Amino acid sequence: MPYLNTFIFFAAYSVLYKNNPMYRLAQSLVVGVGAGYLLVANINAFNRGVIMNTFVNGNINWAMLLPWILGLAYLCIFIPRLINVYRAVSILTLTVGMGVVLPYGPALFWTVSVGYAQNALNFLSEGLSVSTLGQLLTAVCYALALSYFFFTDYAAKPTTAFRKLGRVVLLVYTAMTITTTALGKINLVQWKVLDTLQGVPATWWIPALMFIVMLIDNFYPLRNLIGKGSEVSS
Amino acid sequence: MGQQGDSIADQILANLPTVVGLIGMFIIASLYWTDPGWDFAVTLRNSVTLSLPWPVGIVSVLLIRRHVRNIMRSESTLPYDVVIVGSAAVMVVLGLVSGPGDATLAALYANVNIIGTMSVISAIAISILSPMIRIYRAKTWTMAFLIGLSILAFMTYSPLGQMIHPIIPQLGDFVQIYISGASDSAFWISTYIGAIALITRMILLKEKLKPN
Amino acid sequence: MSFQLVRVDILAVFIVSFGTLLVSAFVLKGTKLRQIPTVEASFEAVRVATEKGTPLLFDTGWTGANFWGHSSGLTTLAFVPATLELLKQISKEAAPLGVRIITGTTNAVYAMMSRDFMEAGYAEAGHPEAFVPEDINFYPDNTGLVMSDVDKIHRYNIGAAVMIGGHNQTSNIVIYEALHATGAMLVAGEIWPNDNSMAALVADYLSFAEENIAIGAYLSDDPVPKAILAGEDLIKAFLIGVVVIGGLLFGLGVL
Amino acid sequence: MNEMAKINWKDTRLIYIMVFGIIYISSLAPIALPVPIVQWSKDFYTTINEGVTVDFNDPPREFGGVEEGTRVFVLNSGETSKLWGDMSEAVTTVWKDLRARGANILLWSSSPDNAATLNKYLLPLMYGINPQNHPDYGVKFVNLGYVAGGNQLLEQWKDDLIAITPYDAYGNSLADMPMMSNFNELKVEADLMIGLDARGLETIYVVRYNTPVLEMGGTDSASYLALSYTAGYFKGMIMGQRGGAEYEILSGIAGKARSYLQNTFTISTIMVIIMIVANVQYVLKKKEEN
Repeated sequence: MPYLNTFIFFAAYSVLYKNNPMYRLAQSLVVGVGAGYLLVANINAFNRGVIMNTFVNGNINWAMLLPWILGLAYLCIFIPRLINVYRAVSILTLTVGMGVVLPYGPALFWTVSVGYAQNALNFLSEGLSVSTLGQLLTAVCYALALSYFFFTDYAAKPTTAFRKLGRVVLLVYTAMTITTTALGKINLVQWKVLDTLQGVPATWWIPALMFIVMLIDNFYPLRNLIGKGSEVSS
Repeated sequence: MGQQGDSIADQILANLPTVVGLIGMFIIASLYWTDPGWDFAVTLRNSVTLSLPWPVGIVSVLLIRRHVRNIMRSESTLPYDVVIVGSAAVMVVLGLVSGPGDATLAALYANVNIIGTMSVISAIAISILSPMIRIYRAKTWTMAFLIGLSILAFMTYSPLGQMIHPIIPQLGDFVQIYISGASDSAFWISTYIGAIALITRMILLKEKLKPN
Repeated sequence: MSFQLVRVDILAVFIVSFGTLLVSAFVLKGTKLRQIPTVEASFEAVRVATEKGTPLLFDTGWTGANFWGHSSGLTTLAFVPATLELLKQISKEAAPLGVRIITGTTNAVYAMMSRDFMEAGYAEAGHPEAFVPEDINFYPDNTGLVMSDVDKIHRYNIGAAVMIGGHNQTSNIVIYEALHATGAMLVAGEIWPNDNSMAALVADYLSFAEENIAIGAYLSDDPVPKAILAGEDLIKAFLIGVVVIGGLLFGLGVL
Repeated sequence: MNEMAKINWKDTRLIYIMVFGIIYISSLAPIALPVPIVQWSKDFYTTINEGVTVDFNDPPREFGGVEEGTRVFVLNSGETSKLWGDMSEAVTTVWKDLRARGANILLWSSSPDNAATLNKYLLPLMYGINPQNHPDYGVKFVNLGYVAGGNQLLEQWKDDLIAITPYDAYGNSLADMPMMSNFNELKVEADLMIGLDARGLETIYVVRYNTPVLEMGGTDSASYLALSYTAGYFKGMIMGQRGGAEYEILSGIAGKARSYLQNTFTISTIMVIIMIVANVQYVLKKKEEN
């Protein structure tokens, strides 16, 4: 398994050279194993959540009938005459999901806005410091960035200058996120590199071999050995 | 579109699944404001959650079936179709015979999918550095500002800035905590306002939840 | 069955928000709205794909994730109607031009709904025969989605892509980099702010946050959805007022 | 932005090779580099070392730092499996510190892949290949493994954990374990919670029960977790391998995080140089054209 582990990790990278059989093998394994696992996990989830609870001590549990009905209704997508049954259940799934999280919206925008307002002028009572200056800046930047999202002329035109500054505030987030993401994710590459060097058994030779194969392919396309055209066009 | 001439009753009838869905949504939303929640709402929420393995199962089977068909038609992707179908079949057999806790099943998942995920996530770094090198040119003041901030971020989140002067990482952290934080809030909050507007459109039957 | 009403302040905010939007739906009809870049650009992407003779990639990633109602799920669910309507309209545009649309999603319910909307788009365009159900691609996880997208981008030499949805931990940039390799036009609008930062880095056209949820309203000829968008501005202006005026009142000790 | 694109590096493979080269060299010969310690990392360490007061609700809760028998609930419920390579050293060092201080550690994973990640990389390092056979097991450490339910589960566990989840990851009865005798009603019986990129703890525990919460994440998790730190919900955060190095310095526990810092240092230096040189070139060329 360590060999498989390292192969999958670096084969995924090999597409940076070009689309190649190692990459497609890794991709096919990820999709196949993932699909199989998902099926098993969901059969198990339905079994534990519904089937085992449908009949308890010889009595039918009526509350468990609804998941059965909803689940079976999904199959109606394949029956054109009953397509509306499928649609009803998919819409219900969507709206019930929304219902669970709907209140978080107003909860968030109200508490965050009030929180920023409460702290904005803390420097008046607590004195000027990095923290109080930051709190004032946060409130100002929040108001500016929110103004960027105005849709209508009546709100957007009089606030053009603020919206431009709002765009800058959003850009600050963008610039910082792009860089921190790159630096954070690069640690993942190093972590696996160290694993290939220090792990037991050492598997560093797998990416090294891949690199050599790609290097050879660059000068002498390996598909010439097979003598077949490739469907890869890039 | 095309519904303005209909009566309200016609519209409701034509959109019955949407209307039922909306009622369901508010029943569920009420759980946030009630303590403890009421039984019917909890049953409805749980039933929908419990039924979700069905659509997942259906589309997973469709995914595998697509590759089975490719095999039967001997498409050019044959070896890869065999790998997909074969590996999926191995997983399903292992799971059904030995249960979802089977050690081989878990090991295969860990050494293919979890490491695959880590690989894709790590590839993000290179996929970012590459366009940064290609694109970051100070053609406008905005771009110059963006480049300046990126240099600040590189200096803050590596020892580079500290080695030059301790004020650099302090400045970078200040920008990240206070300005990026505010920007993040504005982003989310506008999204949540958009979500509530979407639901208002749904209530007025102006948002399409079915294709016709 | 007895229960107590809790978090009443949030309930009041909730009701007032809805009230504002409902009233706006009737009062603010005809207000002029600014453009959302990705709406028109999505149709442009169909034309670019036609010219290049390649399929169009329509990737929505995690859109519709959290159907079970995780606390962060509202936004991914709110994208569902907008992206499905866009998919249908793009299908209508693509069908007579003979452009194949290849989709990608990791959500099962969304995959099924895509099938329904895309089929309807082809049927409305008068080309039901052009609909290929197997072009609706469901993937068991985000990794499968990203790796398969990259493979398809190279294999079909994808010339244009519309990526409106969500990806995991900014993995959308891996797909974007593959699109750069084939010189594809990229129209993007992501759910999460960090994913959007990646789109801001490389996309040709970009929309973000609530703009993406509003796409359905922009695609409709009906004035009411647009009036509701105008109502959103009232809520934003109110919240800005809370911060500015509330900040002053708190700071001066009035509140 | 990319309408402004002009490819200087025509073959992007050069970039890829450069990055891999840097990583290999950094990994082979790490050297110690100065590390700036950000406030949220200091707060993280102070909370563990000295404690903190949480006062969202009356009466406030006084937490006196981690000492012998402190009940620490670790929630492996974010994106740990995807971020492990960025979180590995921080989590390992903090875990070592908790053990050294005599904490009672309860671990929960919210998804199978999160559980598999810690089972593969952390637990064998701390407790051997079979953690359930380690002498500490059941006394100083209990692994609940993957238990489904997310935030809903946390809502239920706040009153009674064992009633909802009677068995640990290995099938042992929680009721029989000495450590769990006073570690059940999480709203009062968890002295400290440490989230691994975990979400939702603010509303479920902090504001209602004054539970002290610390967070650990990847370098860029700060972009979505920082809000909760600045709002005071999280009493400290450790982010990415830089956070790991900061914690190593603060706690004096030796670790491997510094080799990662050398990697980010080299990449950052090269990127800064490339950006400066490319832009100077660009400006000079523009002047020439004018």
